[in-house]
Amino acid sequence: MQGDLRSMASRVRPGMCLALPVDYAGVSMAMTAPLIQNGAGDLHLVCVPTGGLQVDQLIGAGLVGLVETSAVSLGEAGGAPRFNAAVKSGSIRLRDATCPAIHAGLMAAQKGSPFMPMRGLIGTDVLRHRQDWRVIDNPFATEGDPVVLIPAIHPDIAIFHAPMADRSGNVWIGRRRELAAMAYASSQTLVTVERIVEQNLLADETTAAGTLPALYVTEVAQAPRGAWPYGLWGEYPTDTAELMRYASAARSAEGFADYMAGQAKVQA
Amino acid sequence: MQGDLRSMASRVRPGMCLALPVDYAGVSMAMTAPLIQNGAGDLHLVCVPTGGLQVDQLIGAGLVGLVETSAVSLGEAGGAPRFNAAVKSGSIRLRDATCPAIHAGLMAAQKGSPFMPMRGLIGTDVLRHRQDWRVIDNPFATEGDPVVLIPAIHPDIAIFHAPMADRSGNVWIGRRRELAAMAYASSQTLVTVERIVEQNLLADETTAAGTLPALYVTEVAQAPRGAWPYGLWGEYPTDTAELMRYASAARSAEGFADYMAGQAKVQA
Amino acid sequence: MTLAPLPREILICTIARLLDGVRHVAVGASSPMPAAGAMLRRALDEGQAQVRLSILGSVAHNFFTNGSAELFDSAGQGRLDAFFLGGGQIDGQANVNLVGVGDYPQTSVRWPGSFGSAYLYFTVPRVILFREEHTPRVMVEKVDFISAPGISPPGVYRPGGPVALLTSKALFRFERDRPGFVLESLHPRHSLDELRAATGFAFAHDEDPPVTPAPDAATLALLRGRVLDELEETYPAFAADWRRELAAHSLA
Amino acid sequence: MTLAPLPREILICTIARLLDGVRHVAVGASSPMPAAGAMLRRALDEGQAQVRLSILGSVAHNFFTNGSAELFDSAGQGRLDAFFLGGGQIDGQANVNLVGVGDYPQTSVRWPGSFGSAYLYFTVPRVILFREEHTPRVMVEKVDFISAPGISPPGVYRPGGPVALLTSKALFRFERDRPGFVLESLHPRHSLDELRAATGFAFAHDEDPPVTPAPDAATLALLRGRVLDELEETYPAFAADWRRELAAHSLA
Repeated sequence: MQGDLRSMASRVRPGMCLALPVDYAGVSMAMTAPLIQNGAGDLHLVCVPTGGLQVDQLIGAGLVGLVETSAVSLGEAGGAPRFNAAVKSGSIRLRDATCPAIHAGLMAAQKGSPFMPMRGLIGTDVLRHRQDWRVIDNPFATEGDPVVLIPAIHPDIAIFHAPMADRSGNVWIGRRRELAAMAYASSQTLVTVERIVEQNLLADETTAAGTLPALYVTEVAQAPRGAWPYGLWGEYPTDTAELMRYASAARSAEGFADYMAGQAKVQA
Repeated sequence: MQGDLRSMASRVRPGMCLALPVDYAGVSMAMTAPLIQNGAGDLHLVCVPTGGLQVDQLIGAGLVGLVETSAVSLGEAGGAPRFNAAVKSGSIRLRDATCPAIHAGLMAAQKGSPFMPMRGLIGTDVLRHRQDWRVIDNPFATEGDPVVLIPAIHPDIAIFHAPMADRSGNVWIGRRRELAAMAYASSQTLVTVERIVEQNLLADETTAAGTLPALYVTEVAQAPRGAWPYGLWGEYPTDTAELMRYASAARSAEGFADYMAGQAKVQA
Repeated sequence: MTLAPLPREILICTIARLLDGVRHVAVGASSPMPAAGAMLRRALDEGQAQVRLSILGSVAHNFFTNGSAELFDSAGQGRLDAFFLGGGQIDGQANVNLVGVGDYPQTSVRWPGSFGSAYLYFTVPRVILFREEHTPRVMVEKVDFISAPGISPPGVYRPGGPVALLTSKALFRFERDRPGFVLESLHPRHSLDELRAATGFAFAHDEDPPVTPAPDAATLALLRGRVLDELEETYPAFAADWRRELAAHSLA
Repeated sequence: MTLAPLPREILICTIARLLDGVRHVAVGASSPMPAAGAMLRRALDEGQAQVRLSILGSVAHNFFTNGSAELFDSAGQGRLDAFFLGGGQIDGQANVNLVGVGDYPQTSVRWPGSFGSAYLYFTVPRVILFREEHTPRVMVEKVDFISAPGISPPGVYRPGGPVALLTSKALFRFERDRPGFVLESLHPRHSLDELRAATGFAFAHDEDPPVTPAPDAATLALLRGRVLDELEETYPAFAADWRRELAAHSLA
């Protein structure tokens, strides 16, 4: 269903804000190549709450203008090489955050609120560099009590991978509720899944409990092993050897280009 | 397991704040009589986000000092007679709210934040009578933009009914996630269930998705048909005739006392 | 020969008209007529983009999986286009009172409470005020308690608000900038004089107001067939009563 | 004869001691030693109230069902008693830098980022700084970027913070009111002179600091039996390496 992935990717336009999940939640690696082929650049990536391989590859492909994240890394395979190079060269802008601040920004959007307050952060350089955040005195405290306000994050498109969806577009996300949070906050949500099932996931209370309703889902496409080389909870483990291979190859821009060309050949 | 219900009820002390769920989410009606037997009064009830039969009976029994709610009613069976009488006589204090404000207060507690902002409410008499709420100018807006701040609600004890729990104390709540929100926000959580199951609910991704982890659960007791006369989603329907019978009986204090005495006899 | 439309059928068809173009509508647990209106809308739109209907507290008509907060969240996200609001009192500024009569908090009559009105009235673009009882004690000049205000001053975040008031007697539209109600149409067998006597607030109207249009035969067939069947699942008592009324009239 | 404790075993036992009395501890996905310390704590407390261990990203050691926000929520609720924090740089005020070396944002060395530190360091009562590498480039006088500060001025909400710093060479405790680190003990085969040379910040210490206690035979048996077995499920590579080291030493 590569055609579907391409048409989904074509929804992404230059300058859009994309929400992408943490490596263990369900990364739609299957969408990475179609996004690169689609070529829309100057993207604003919001990592929920951290980024990895997909973020590194989109940066390596030159599509990223701004990264809002609590961290970018390849986990056991080490630092994210294209991200690190881009930081050093100053070719991307950074909005360094901390995990719960990303969650707070999405929660504000979910609630239709302009911001969410958050404890912590006072005195950090994370806060000092975030001109888009505000500090107020807690109006409920009798004495001065500074508290940080995180403005709502409204991504244009959320993209993730999940085990299954039904014919109505309901998506099974299990306990990975950050995927629902991304969808609630975003204008569009694109989902790749291992399989399409025939039963309606909302018809049964047991499956309904872990289901993101179609109300929030713009488009679904089947992409078996679509998180690879990442794993998918309850389905398959991470291919750490492949992450290592990437980490080693992508140390240079040339090595990155070779790796991606090799991937494209495999998929063709 | 009536003994267990009594010992659970004994955790409630005078003046405590109790969080109780909306009628269709899983009301632990089985705990109502033990709470009345326990006798701790001056309770502060937080209805999540509205109250019904259980709230009316606790008020009728004279245990309630303050009700924080978006509404109290018996649904199809009409107004809540003891609540309405208590309002008229001024024997309880009221914190009239609106549904999302209750959710916002619990969410603030869940997040460890002092408050949550909320749209709406400006110009309502709901807001005018809530001295514990604040209005600030949205610090992210360029012009004046009033927004209401709802302080965190920290109940002492949340009490609800669910279909099942496992031996470790994990509780299946399905898609009724307001039950989780209540538990996150509360210091203690007491749960009655239809049945105790042998398998660990967290061991399987399908059941885990709808499970409130034992981390948030203080005590569980079995109470078959424990929501009656309310229904329990996926289990049994509401006994509307019984609600009507109550609504009619409880129009007077005497009628209420007779009804409750009759209930006690049935349960003995 | 087709039986003439019943009063409740005229109301349901009017609701379906008011929902034209809506993507997602939510109705309360005990709101059979708004639900029927939404179901008729869906049936009329067969083959096109169809309205999604959420019935609060229902298991079958529940597209939500995040607890009772999700309705309000989806409204905040702009995903809820229409909602129905009743009211113990409704006034000429479209203020709604769901709390009680007299001085708060010790009101002489207490209703359940404001529910989600103090939020949804602000955030849902098309709020339809629906109250069958049209008497001076409901349609008042000024409500005793504002659960939710009809309008807000400039600067207040207010993407939503009232668009219409539908009662057993008439349909009004609400003009925010005036602000006030304008009589859109009188239901069959009601007069302007009767309406004025039953309404505690002033409203604009034509000298000779139109009559609320009755559904055509095709719509009526859809209503008495598919919609009535669908409605039966969630509102058995209302559906049975409707069927009884139909049977009684066809015998008459 | 029991093999003498390995350096990593001393660290794990020290972590278990630091977790005494803790109800709930969370460790990062790639933190085998903190996880082993928590597992040892649990084994030592057999029969009493046991520590609950959450390993981030793990399916087996995951008590959470509300996505990746739940860890932070539970910390905000006061349900998380202990957490481990590393750091590309750690300074004498217990400030932690997880972002990079040089001028932000165009740092010459970039690490992944602050993760949850800027929140958890404030809210978790017992944060244990754990970094094996003890060199002047890690233990600096002043960090280049404060991901999370060791202390906060009065008036700042701060129920949590650092209690200890554990490295391959020594254990320090942190005194918030001074503020600064105090040397608690040196690990076997390390000297005060070596420690001073390896540490970029000043710290308080006895003239003749004690040696970090080695585990007794029973603890060591628990560690090399049950704990190593338990650890293997989540950290197979680390467990295999540990077993190899044990085998090599028993042959030597």
